[in-house]
Parts: sequence; structure tokens; C-alpha cells
Amino acid sequence: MTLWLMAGLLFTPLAWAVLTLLTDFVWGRRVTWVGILVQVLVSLGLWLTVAQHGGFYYDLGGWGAPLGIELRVDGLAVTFVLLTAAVASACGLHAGVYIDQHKPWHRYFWPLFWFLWSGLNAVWLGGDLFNLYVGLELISLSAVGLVALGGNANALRASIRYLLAALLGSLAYLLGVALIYGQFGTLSIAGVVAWLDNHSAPAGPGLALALMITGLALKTALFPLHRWLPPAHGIAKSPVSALLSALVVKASFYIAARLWLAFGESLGSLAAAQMVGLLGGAAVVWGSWLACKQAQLKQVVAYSSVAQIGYLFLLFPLTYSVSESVSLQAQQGITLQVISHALAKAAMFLAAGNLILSVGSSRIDALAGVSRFLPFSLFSFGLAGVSLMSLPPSGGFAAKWLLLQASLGSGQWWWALVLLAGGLLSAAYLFRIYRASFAENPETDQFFHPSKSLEIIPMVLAVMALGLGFVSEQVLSVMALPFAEEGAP
Amino acid sequence: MTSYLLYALAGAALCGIGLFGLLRLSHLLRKLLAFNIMGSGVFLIMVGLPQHQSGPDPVPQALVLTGIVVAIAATALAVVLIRRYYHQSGMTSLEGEAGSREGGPL
Amino acid sequence: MTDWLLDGLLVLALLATAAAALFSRDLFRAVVVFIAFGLLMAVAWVRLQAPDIALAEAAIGAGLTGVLLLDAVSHLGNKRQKALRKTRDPDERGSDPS
Amino acid sequence: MIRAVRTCFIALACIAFSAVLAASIWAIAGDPGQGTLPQLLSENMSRSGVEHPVTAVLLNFRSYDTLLEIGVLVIAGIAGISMSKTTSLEDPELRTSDPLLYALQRWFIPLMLVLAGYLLWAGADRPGGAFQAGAVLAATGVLMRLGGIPMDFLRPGLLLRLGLVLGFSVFLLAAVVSVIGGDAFLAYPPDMTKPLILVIESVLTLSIAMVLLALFVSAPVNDAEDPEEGDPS
Repeated sequence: MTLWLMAGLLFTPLAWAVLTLLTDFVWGRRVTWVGILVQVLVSLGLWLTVAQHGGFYYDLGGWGAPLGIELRVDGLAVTFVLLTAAVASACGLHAGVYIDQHKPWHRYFWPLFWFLWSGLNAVWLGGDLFNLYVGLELISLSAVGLVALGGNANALRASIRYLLAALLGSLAYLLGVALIYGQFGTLSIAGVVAWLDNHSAPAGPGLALALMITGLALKTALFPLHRWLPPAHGIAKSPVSALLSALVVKASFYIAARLWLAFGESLGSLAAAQMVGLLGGAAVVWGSWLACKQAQLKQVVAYSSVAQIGYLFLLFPLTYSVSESVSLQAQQGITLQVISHALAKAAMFLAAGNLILSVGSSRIDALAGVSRFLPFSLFSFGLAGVSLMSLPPSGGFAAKWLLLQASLGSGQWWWALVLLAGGLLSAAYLFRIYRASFAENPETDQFFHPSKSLEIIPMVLAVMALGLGFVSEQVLSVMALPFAEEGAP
Repeated sequence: MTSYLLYALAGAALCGIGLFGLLRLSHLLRKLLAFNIMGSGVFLIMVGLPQHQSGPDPVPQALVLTGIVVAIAATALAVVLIRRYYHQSGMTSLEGEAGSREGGPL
Repeated sequence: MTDWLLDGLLVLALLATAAAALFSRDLFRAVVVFIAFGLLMAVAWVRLQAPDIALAEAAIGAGLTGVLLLDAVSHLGNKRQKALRKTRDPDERGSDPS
Repeated sequence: MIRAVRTCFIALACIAFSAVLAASIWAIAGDPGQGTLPQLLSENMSRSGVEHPVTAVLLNFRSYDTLLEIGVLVIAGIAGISMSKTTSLEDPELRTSDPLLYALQRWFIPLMLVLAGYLLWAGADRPGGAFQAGAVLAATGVLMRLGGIPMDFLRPGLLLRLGLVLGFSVFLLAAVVSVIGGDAFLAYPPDMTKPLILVIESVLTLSIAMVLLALFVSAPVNDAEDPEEGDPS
């Protein structure tokens, strides 16, 4: 059973990619519908399996860890697999309607979409440093391809910049992997952890961890390495922006977090942890501030991503040399933040796409009067905003609440200030959009009405982000499940 | 010290040169050259360092082969994007355009 | 001893070609030097007892990348005159590295 | 002035980076090796189905890496052909009448095809394999293309797309078949290992060559097909 589920996660997305490459857009859409159904069922199946039996290591090709590639299937991984299934299928369904099927190059959207999905699954489950590198490249190149798809000069500029940043990030990561392999003679994360448990930490590979985390931070767009993100996320088509902001940047963060939790205690340092946390805090403030100053709707949402990504990096100081319970609280808070941001931001980008479609302009001041005509998409946008502003009962609130407790519990009260400032600033940039859309504008009363399915999808995502606060206990309980050290059940 | 280690150290220097080029050069094709040089440096470290300790080791060699193929894929994609970008905008660098007020090399 | 001399010279040549490829004034020459760099890398892989990578580097690193880039340079170069005629963005080929 | 200062600053930072990296390499190199992996590898070579360790690692022990890596290549190919909005990729300007190139071609193309075949065949027990063979094959194609030999299969039609994914799909099929057989993924049935790896290698060679060639060919952009906005010409 597990075998089939793993096959379904790692290989079927690749098969969908091949199938959709061979067909045109309309058939690709049909294949994608089937594919989405299968992937959601498989992801749910694996989640249930892990929820019942606990996590396990899975050896690919039947070769054990140092020689072959092992996958780590634990509660966190399956939570993210399920999140990917939810967000990616929403974006896929939205894209099927949103994207113009008459442009011949749009047929390539589907294979890139499926390659992206398979890369994401490979990263969530990866337990091998080099395999994670290949997975990251798979994600980056397909994301760049999606941004550039049929684009004009601006989109190409954004995608070239994105590509260069992603490549530099990957190289830094690979350099770290090379040093790790030189020191420990293995590529398996679990193998390195086992070695570190039995020996005192050597001096050399500290740089390896620093390099890997710096490279991944560049790919996650941590301040001050964030400059590539707003152009790329702002200019891509809305379903693509949603995918990029909700999932792609999370993949590199996920690896960084995994590495930090595995090697941080032995190879990291307090200064490094505080430094990363500081950059995260600066990202929250600076990203929100820039979001307030943008004139384009999607640029606001993109800069909001820069800010929200900043919260994630508070994981580093909040898990370094603190008590077990505080560390767990911080990890849970960050996980909730990832999930709620993914859902809310995907909802927001899709809703923003609908708004832009209906007013025919991407400027914020063009939204004047839209509140009378398109309340549904605007409502989704607002609901997603509730989660970003971390008001109760949203998932964003539950996440920040846990982070607040963790920062107070570890005596690092200064992060609480970041949390507060971030909440207020996000309210500022979101209310700017609401205000613009509620402004009365008697001159423009011609709005294009997007189809109902386009409007429902962001709504569902926004409601999920909002409702996450109610089910956070259940979501987090899967994360804390015991981990069966010996192979698959 | 073995000659393997010498190559690993040369790889470190190549990484530095490549990084400088990637950050400082503005022409996109030059950035691409710099990326490839930095990549070569990383590959040298990847093979040289473990081989210094335990002799010829096929595992990192296989990894580097994979890495080279990934690098050529990325390079080829970048060339296509750059040429298309040049075709549409007549520019070969990312700088000096409107709309990126806080633009930088990355 | 000769081995060390060979390795040392090779490493120096690698670094020199890398720097030359990046900072050469003429883009065309930069790419040619880069191809030379690729070939030197292939020799270095032989010295590292990695014949597989040496083959791949010679075929992919030096050969294909080189052709791809040369083609791109000539394309960008050809269009440059057109761009110049339109007096648009005068500085592209061989942009000053400093 | 500011530019010069920035350049100096970045140069210093890069030199420092190299120095720290070199120091770290030196420190790691000073440690006694912990690697048991080469030993483990040689112990398992007999079960891998091929005699050449690098090929064994690429196509058996770490075959998932290779699968994803081909995926990366295919993605680059897709993104490349999605950029070429022209219906025909035949660029008349590319036909050259250079006699040197022509002479080169007559001698080189058969030679390179033989070389590609040899590299593929050698992969099982000597240095060589799908990637090298694919690259040589692609280089042959580039040479043919530069010489103006028409290659209709490179139009962005179904045939090209089939070629792009052929190797990938066969690899994928092998993985799925292993699951149906009840083994772990990508675990080849023991008595089939060698033929399977050979088949996978051959189709991979073709696909790798196709992708690289498609990327090379899709790079030129035909001026006439896609006029720019506000472009008088």
C-alpha cells in the first residue's frame, strides 16, 4: 500500500507532465483534472497512513541510506504534501479557466506545472542532500519557465533575474553539500546526524551549514536577498504567482529549516541564529513598508510575501539552545505560519488576478468602485487578508500566538515586537487596498465579470486559511507523531 | 597534501572569481560565464575534497556528472531567455531600466 | 615532482583563463577563452582520475556550452548594429567590467 | 567613484569568501577520512548489473537523482521551445556556405556518430555513458544545423515533444514496472538489471541529444515573425 502511495506521489506527477506535454492545452486541462483528483487522493492517503502508523524512512530502489537515496516520510513532510495538493490543485483549476487557451505557447503551462508539483513532492520527502539539490533545481527551472511563459520584455527580465538568483542559491547550497560530503562521507541527513551524535562537532563544516542556509535564504528571498522576488511574483500570471508565493519559496525554506533542526545545535552558533532572526525581523518590517508604497496591486501582494517570509526565519533563534518545549512551540508556530501563508497568499493572488481581470488594470487606484460589482473576489481577498493580519480566529493568528509564546518562553522578548509590528503594518497595506476598492467612482461602471469558478477557488482557499485556526490542534498533532526508525510498514 | 587537495583549493579560488563575476558584471552572458566558472569550482571541491581522504571515489564523480547536466540545462535555458529578452528589449543587462527602482545585481 | 609541476601549472592556467574569460574586453574573446577553460577543466578531471567527468566536460562543458554561447554572442552582436541604428542602449557587447 | 568603491568592496568580499572557503577545506582535509561509502560501493557492485562504478551510481544506486535530472533537462527544453514563437525553426540565415565547415562536416558527422555509439556502449564497463554520448550526439546535430542540413523533426510539433520525453518516459516506465513487480521503486528485477540499464541508457542518450539540440535550435529568434510593439521596421 505504502509503495503505491509513494509511487503516486513521486512518479505520477512526472507521468502527468509527460502526458500533458504531448497534448494541446484543452486536453492538457482534462488530463490535469484527472491528475489533480489522483494526486489529492494519494496525498490524503499518505497523510492518513502516517497519521495512523507514524513516520518512516523509505529507501528508493531498495538501496539503503549511504549508498542509495532515502526518503523521510514523517508528519511534517506529509502535512506539506497535503498542503501542496490543496494549493496546487486550486491553482491548476484556476489556471485552466484563467489562462488563454488560444495562445499556442500556453500548452506548455501544464507540463511545467506538473514538473513543479513533482519537484515539490520530492523536496518535502527528501532525506538526501544531493537529491534535495536536484529537486530544488527542478522547482526553480520550472518556476522560471512558468514566469517567462509567453512573456514580454518585463516578464523576461524578471525571469532572468529570478533564474540567476536561483542558480546562485543552488550553487551555494551545492558547495555546502560538497563540504558536508568531504567531512562526513555521506549525503544522508540522518547519517550526518547520527555521526554528529557520536562525535564532537568538527570545526570545518560550520561553513557548510552557513553556505547552505545562505543559498536557501537567497532562494526563499530573505531580506536583503529579496529583490528578485517582487518582479517575478508580481509579473507572472496570477495562478503562477500563487504557486510561487505559496509553495515554491516554502520549498527552499523547508530545506533550510530541516537542516537547521538537524545540524543547528552542533554546527550552528548563537550569533548566527540571532543574525538570521534579525534579518527575518527586518524583512517583516521592510517588506511591509515597501508593500505600503506600491502602486500595483500584485506588487503589494508580492512585497507582502517578502514580509511574511520574514516570520519564517524566526525559527532559527527560537529553536537554538532553548528548552525542548519552547523549540517544539516555535516549530509548530512556523509550520502553521507556512500553511496559513500558503493558503492565504494563494487565495490573495488568485483573487487579485480576478480583480485585475475585471477592472482591466493592475493599478490599485483603478480598483475604485469595484466593491459594487465584484464583491465575491474582493471578499476572498479580504478574508485572506484577515489571516495575513493574523487576526483571530485565522491560522495566521494561531501561528503568531505560538510564536509569541515561544519568544516569551525563551526570554527573547524582542521577537514579540516584530510580531506586533508586522501585524500592524500588514493591516496598513491591506486597508489601503480595501479603501481604494470602496471608493466610489461614478465614471467607471463597466467591469468584466470573470466566471464563477474563478471566483469560488480563491474563496475556498481563503476560508481554509481562516478555518485553520480551528483545526490547528489536529494539524499539529500529526507533526508530533512518533517516528518508526526501521523501514516502511 | 595530495594533488587532489590542490584542485579543491583551486576550486575555492574559482568560486571566488565566479562569485565576483556574477555579482559585478552587468552583461548577462558574462554573468552566465561567471555562473559556469563558479559551478566548475564547486565541482572541483566536490570531487577533490573526498578523494584527498580516501582515494578515487565514484560517488562524487557521479554527482558531478549530474551537476554538469543540470548546469548545461540551466545555461541553455538562460541563453534562450537572454536572447529572447534581447530581441524584445534590445538590452543585454538587467540594470538601468525603469520599474526596478531598488534593482541590484540580483 | 613533474606531477606537482604539471598540477601547479594546470591550476594556474585554470585560474588565469577563468579570470580572463570574465574580464576580457571583447565578449567573443571571452567565450573563446571560456572554451579553453573548459578544455583545461577536462584535463584537470583526468588528473583527478575522473575520466567520466573529463569526457562529459569536454563534450558538454567546453563543446556544447561553448557553441551555445558563441552562437548567442554572434546573434547579440549582429543585432547590435540594428540597436545602434535605433540609438538605443549603446553599451552591450563588451560592456566595461569595471 | 561609487561604482569603483563598490567594485573594490565586492572584490574584497569575494577574496574573503575564497579564503574562508579554502580554510574550511583545509580544516576538513586535515581530519582523517570517515568515508565508508567507496567500500560499500565496491561491495555492492556485483549486484548493480554494470561493471563501471560511476554508471552504477548514476543508473542504479542513485537512479532517482538521474530521473529528476532528466526532468530538469526536459523542463529546460520545454521552456526553450515555448519561447520560440515561430512555427518553423529553420532559419535561412544559418545556412552557411563555408567550405571549411562543409569539409569538416563530411568527415566529422560520421565520426561523431560512431563516437557517440561507442561512448554509449562503453558506459557499462568503462568511462562513458548516456550523458557523454548524448552530448556528442547533440554536438553532431549542432554541426549539421550550422551546415544548413534541414532537420524537420525539430519543429515544435508532436514529434519533437515525443523525442523530448522519450527517454524520460522509458525511465519512468521502468520505475513503475518495478513497483508493479512488488519491489521498491526503481529497484530493477535482478536478472533484468543489465538489459534494463542498457535500454534506459540508449533512450536517454537520444532524449538528451534532442533536448540539447532543441535548446540550441530554439534560441535564434526570427525577426520577421514577431514584430515588436512600436517597432517601425
